[in-house]
Amino acid sequence: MDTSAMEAAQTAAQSAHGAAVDPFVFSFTVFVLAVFVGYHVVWNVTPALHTPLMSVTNAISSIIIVGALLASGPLEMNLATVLGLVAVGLVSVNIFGGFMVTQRMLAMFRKRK
Amino acid sequence: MDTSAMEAAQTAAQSAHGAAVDPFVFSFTVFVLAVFVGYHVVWNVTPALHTPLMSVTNAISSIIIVGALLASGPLEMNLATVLGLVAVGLVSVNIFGGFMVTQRMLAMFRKRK
Amino acid sequence: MLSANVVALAYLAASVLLILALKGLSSPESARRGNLYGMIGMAIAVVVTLQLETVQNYAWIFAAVAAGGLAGGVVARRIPMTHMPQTVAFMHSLVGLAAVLIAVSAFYDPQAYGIAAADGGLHPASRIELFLGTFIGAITFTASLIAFGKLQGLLSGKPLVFSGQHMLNLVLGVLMIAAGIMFCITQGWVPFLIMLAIALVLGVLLIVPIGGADMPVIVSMLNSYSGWAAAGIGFTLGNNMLIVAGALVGSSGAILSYIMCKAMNRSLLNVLLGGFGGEASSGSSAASAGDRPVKAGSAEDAAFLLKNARSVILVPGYGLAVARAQHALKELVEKLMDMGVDVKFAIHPVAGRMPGHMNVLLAEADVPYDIVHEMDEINSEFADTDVAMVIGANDVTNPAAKSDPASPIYGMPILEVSKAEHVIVIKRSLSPGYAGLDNDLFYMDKTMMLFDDAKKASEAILQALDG
Amino acid sequence: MLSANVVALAYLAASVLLILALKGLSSPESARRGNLYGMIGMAIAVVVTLQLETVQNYAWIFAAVAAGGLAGGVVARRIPMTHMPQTVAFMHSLVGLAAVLIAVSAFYDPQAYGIAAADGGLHPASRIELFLGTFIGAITFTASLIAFGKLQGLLSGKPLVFSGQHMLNLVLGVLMIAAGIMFCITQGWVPFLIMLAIALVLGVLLIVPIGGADMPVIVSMLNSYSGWAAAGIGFTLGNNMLIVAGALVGSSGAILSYIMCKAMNRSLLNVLLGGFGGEASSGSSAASAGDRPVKAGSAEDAAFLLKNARSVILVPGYGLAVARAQHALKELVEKLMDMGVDVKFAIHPVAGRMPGHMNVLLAEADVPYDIVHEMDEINSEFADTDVAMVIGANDVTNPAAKSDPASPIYGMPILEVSKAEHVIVIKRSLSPGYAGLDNDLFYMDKTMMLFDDAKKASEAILQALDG
Ligand SMILES: NC(=O)c1ccc[n+]([C@@H]2O[C@H](COP(=O)([O-])OP(=O)(O)OC[C@H]3O[C@@H](n4cnc5c(N)ncnc54)[C@H](OP(=O)(O)O)[C@@H]3O)[C@@H](O)[C@H]2O)c1
Ligand SMILES: NC(=O)c1ccc[n+]([C@@H]2O[C@H](COP(=O)([O-])OP(=O)(O)OC[C@H]3O[C@@H](n4cnc5c(N)ncnc54)[C@H](OP(=O)(O)O)[C@@H]3O)[C@@H](O)[C@H]2O)c1
Repeated sequence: MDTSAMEAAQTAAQSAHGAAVDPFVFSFTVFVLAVFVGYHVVWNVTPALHTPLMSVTNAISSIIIVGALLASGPLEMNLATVLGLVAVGLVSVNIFGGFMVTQRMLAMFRKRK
Repeated sequence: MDTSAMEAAQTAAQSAHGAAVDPFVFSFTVFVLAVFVGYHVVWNVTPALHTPLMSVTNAISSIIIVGALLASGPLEMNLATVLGLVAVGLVSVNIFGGFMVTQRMLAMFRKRK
Repeated sequence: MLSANVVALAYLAASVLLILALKGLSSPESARRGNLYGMIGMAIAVVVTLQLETVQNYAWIFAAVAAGGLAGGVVARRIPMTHMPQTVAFMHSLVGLAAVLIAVSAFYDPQAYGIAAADGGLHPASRIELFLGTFIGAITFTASLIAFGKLQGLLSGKPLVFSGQHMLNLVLGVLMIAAGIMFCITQGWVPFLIMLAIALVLGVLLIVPIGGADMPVIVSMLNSYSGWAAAGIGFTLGNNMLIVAGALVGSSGAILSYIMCKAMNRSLLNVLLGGFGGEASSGSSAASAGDRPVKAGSAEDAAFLLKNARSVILVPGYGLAVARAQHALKELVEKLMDMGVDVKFAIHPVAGRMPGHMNVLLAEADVPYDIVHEMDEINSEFADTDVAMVIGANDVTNPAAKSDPASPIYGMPILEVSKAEHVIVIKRSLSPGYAGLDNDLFYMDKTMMLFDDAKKASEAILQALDG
Repeated sequence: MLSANVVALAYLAASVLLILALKGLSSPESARRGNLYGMIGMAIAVVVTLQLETVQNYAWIFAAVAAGGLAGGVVARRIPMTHMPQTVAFMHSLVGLAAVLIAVSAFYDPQAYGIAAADGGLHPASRIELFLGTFIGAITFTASLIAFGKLQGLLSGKPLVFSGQHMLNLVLGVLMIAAGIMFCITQGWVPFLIMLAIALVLGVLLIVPIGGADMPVIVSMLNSYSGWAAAGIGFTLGNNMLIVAGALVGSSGAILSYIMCKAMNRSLLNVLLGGFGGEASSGSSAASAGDRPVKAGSAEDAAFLLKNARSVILVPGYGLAVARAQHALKELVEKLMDMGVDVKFAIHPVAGRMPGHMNVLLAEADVPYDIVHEMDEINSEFADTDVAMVIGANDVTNPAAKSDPASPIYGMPILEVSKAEHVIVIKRSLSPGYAGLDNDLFYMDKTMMLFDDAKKASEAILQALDG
């Protein structure tokens, strides 16, 4: 194999190998699989627990707290950090409220003694 | 922000951002999600179709033909290419055999006329 | 600071825990553990993010978390179960607003997210993501607020319909997208803020024509949106955990809206176009009801029927929630069980005003969930049942859904109450339910109407049984 | 050549199609479409790989695909449905061998895979992956071959047990791992080949103590392994499609083994340790059977019972497959249905010798699948049934599983045949089935034994009905 062929071989193999691929494609792969997982997991939820499902997904959507924390992270305060902090406060309502109300509801579901 | 702080910010943000992460971690993420998908999809298979499930997964495991094709790819023949070609032949038996026998089985499942 | 790999793996662990949280909901036994997993997952996500090197502003952050957490905790403890629909709507509005604030902040200082381009501006992809994130968040925010207002009774539940409404929305939508595109090109604050303002207004306008009773579908749909928005932020940050969590929430909201629409035999578009389900829509079909004879009875009559039955199926509906009758009903059920009557509950998938509404109310009143059955499980049992007692339910028992192809709910599955030997219906009047339809069940020979508030009626029957 | 992004997206599309292939199997209607998706997914995977720049050897590759494809096609067309277990085992051995060949080839020329380190050797991670891939592939190869031989009857189904067997396996396993570690360190051919040779031998040794009847569990387990091996190659190549497909196959095999073990009330370890399920294990409990009286009857007696029944449930088992009686049985069923008898099939999850075995045989004989019911659906109906007819089944009807805590199958769910008003059992003798146990069902008052081959008996009953 001459060198140019070898280089070509390297690139080609790499594309099967996943290097040189845009990070978006990775994210998208994860997204597609996660949608499959979400679809199946949610259809398996028993209808009796659909209300807790709504409140817990409410809490889970507060995962955007990651973004809010990054925004409010820098020590130097400016508009961005302030907005970030407000966002942290808002989603905290949701995280605590969502998980706790779910727990309160779930604690009510009891079998016959 | 002085420059060193800014650089630190960049790296830190990147690690939330996913750059600088080992490709293995990406593969592993995909793997974990795929196991969830597999678990749910297979449990949803109706027991009446468990035999076709076995034969179709047989065909699907032949996806390693991708490896076999890479091995047999180079024009210059050597031990590696020959083994690759044999592997291509073997999994081809499986791909054609697996999908076709599954199709044959599935074609038998009929509702009452 | 943890290495990038460890951070990514910790986020993966958190994603798995969030998946397990939803997986747990497949049965009441596993659900509590699942919820715990969810909390742990969220805690991991927060802690791992806090230790990143960019995140330094600890004092303020803890203050914000403490304030928000305290408020959330108080709400979670205090809220009555009958107020769940509006609580969920309210919480959604917070997520929507937070998403908007995050987007504005990211636009103001892209550095903090590591999404700054070399010139300190934004990459084109990030701009598009910001645009989408902002307007979805803004619409979620105001729309959820209005939904909250309607459900809480702060705003009228009546659909607000005016001519040219859909046209106006369309024009605003186009303007918003135009401003968004301008923003993507110029990165200017002006188009960004215009886009944001229009989105906030659109959230209100889109929701006003929709009746209060349709709000649960809307809330679920907004839930789905907020999930996709979270996934979008995940794409911006390249963070797989946000993508996974967002996809979970997105699927959940979408599936629940689908289930509700399906069970109401309506399309989502039909719900969105609005003008349905105002409390005042009782209208014509109800009026015609006055002419037909019904058999009314007293609590004593009901007690007599129940006492002599071997098997009883109870069918609760929205009226149970309105009357907060679940505790009184529970006592009645206990009394009957003590008397040796076989009592079961039959729950229609859309009884009440949100999915699983009745189950939560009954659980609150300590009704054991193994006597509470889903429609599919129990529908075949009505034929072998002595007495079916309907408490504040209406549409979910309407035989027109099976027999009358002209009925707007034709094709919706119903509880086959009319197959029981005797039927007792507790409601305050002959006025219709959510769908605004008359119900032939009330006029059947075997049906006895007990015109009363659900709670008062339950108490009266219990007293009659005692006496 | 397509860009790396397009290649990755095409592989993603293929992964989704493979997922949809399995998803389709949730019902017979969607299964055919699902299988088509699977084929398209595989085709995309192959075509996209073929157009990569390193893949040039078209003539030879097409020859190999054509040869293999032709052979596979012929097998797929010709194989009788009763031979499915061994066919699956045989195909597994091919995948195992292919995985070994790929690993050897990758070791010989890492360049072609783009996994070569700077010095032309292998990265440590790749070495470990190669080691794992090779030995899993090798064990899958020889173990599946032996399983094939036992199922096809080329080898004796009897477990081959000798003292020190587990010790020998353990020692070989340790040696294999040692050689593997040597290989990972030195990259030498010698330790690699030693490791490979031991793995091939181990595949044989691990399988010989396991009886022919346990082979389906083994085949499923090997299926699972081959899936994980494929995922492993995916990690080596950084190819997500291989990871997804491998995870699907891995889960599928694992779940099927779990279902089988669960339904037999045995642990996987118990199966692997072997010594169970030889055809000769009839032994003691069977011997004691001779003493108790049974009521034997003729085909005419059976025909009489069936003719006068309103409802009949048929319970097929392994004997149906042995006798290839499905077509004769189908004719009998048609006759009964024409006579106005309500006929249904009840299928135990592990009736026969592989999951879904009975369903495929009945489908082959054109029995409509809507009269074929799973155990959970139909078990409650036996009590209302006039005649339950058992055709070549045994263990799956054994009441000891419910009543006798000492029985080895205690706890396994069974078909509650004994609740029917009359029971007919067709088998050739009183000899036991797979689990080697006597069956109290045969000695009940309501049971009539029809000692005959399942096919001959079906034909005889049909004749008796006609005459
Ligand atoms: N669950 C969901 O997810 C969901 C979501 C959206 C829409 N929906 C819709 O909501 C409806 C639910 O059906 P449903 O049968 O539960 O309710 P419904 O059809 O809305 O009927 C409720 C009945 O309860 C009676 N009621 C009200 N207050 C009462 C009180 N204090 N005491 C006793 N009775 C009282 C009302 O009659 P009186 O005024 O005569 O007392 C009314 O007819 C369906 O049409 C469904 O499509 C459900
Ligand atoms: N399906 C699976 O996935 C799977 C996998 C592994 C193990 N197993 C095990 O296999 C067993 C399956 O139970 P099963 O009830 O289907 O079968 P079984 O318990 O093995 O009994 C089969 C019966 O069929 C009779 N038979 C054999 N050849 C016959 C013929 N030509 N005509 C009529 N009868 C004939 C035999 O009795 P005669 O010799 O007296 O005729 C035997 O008692 C279970 O123990 C299960 O755990 C199943």
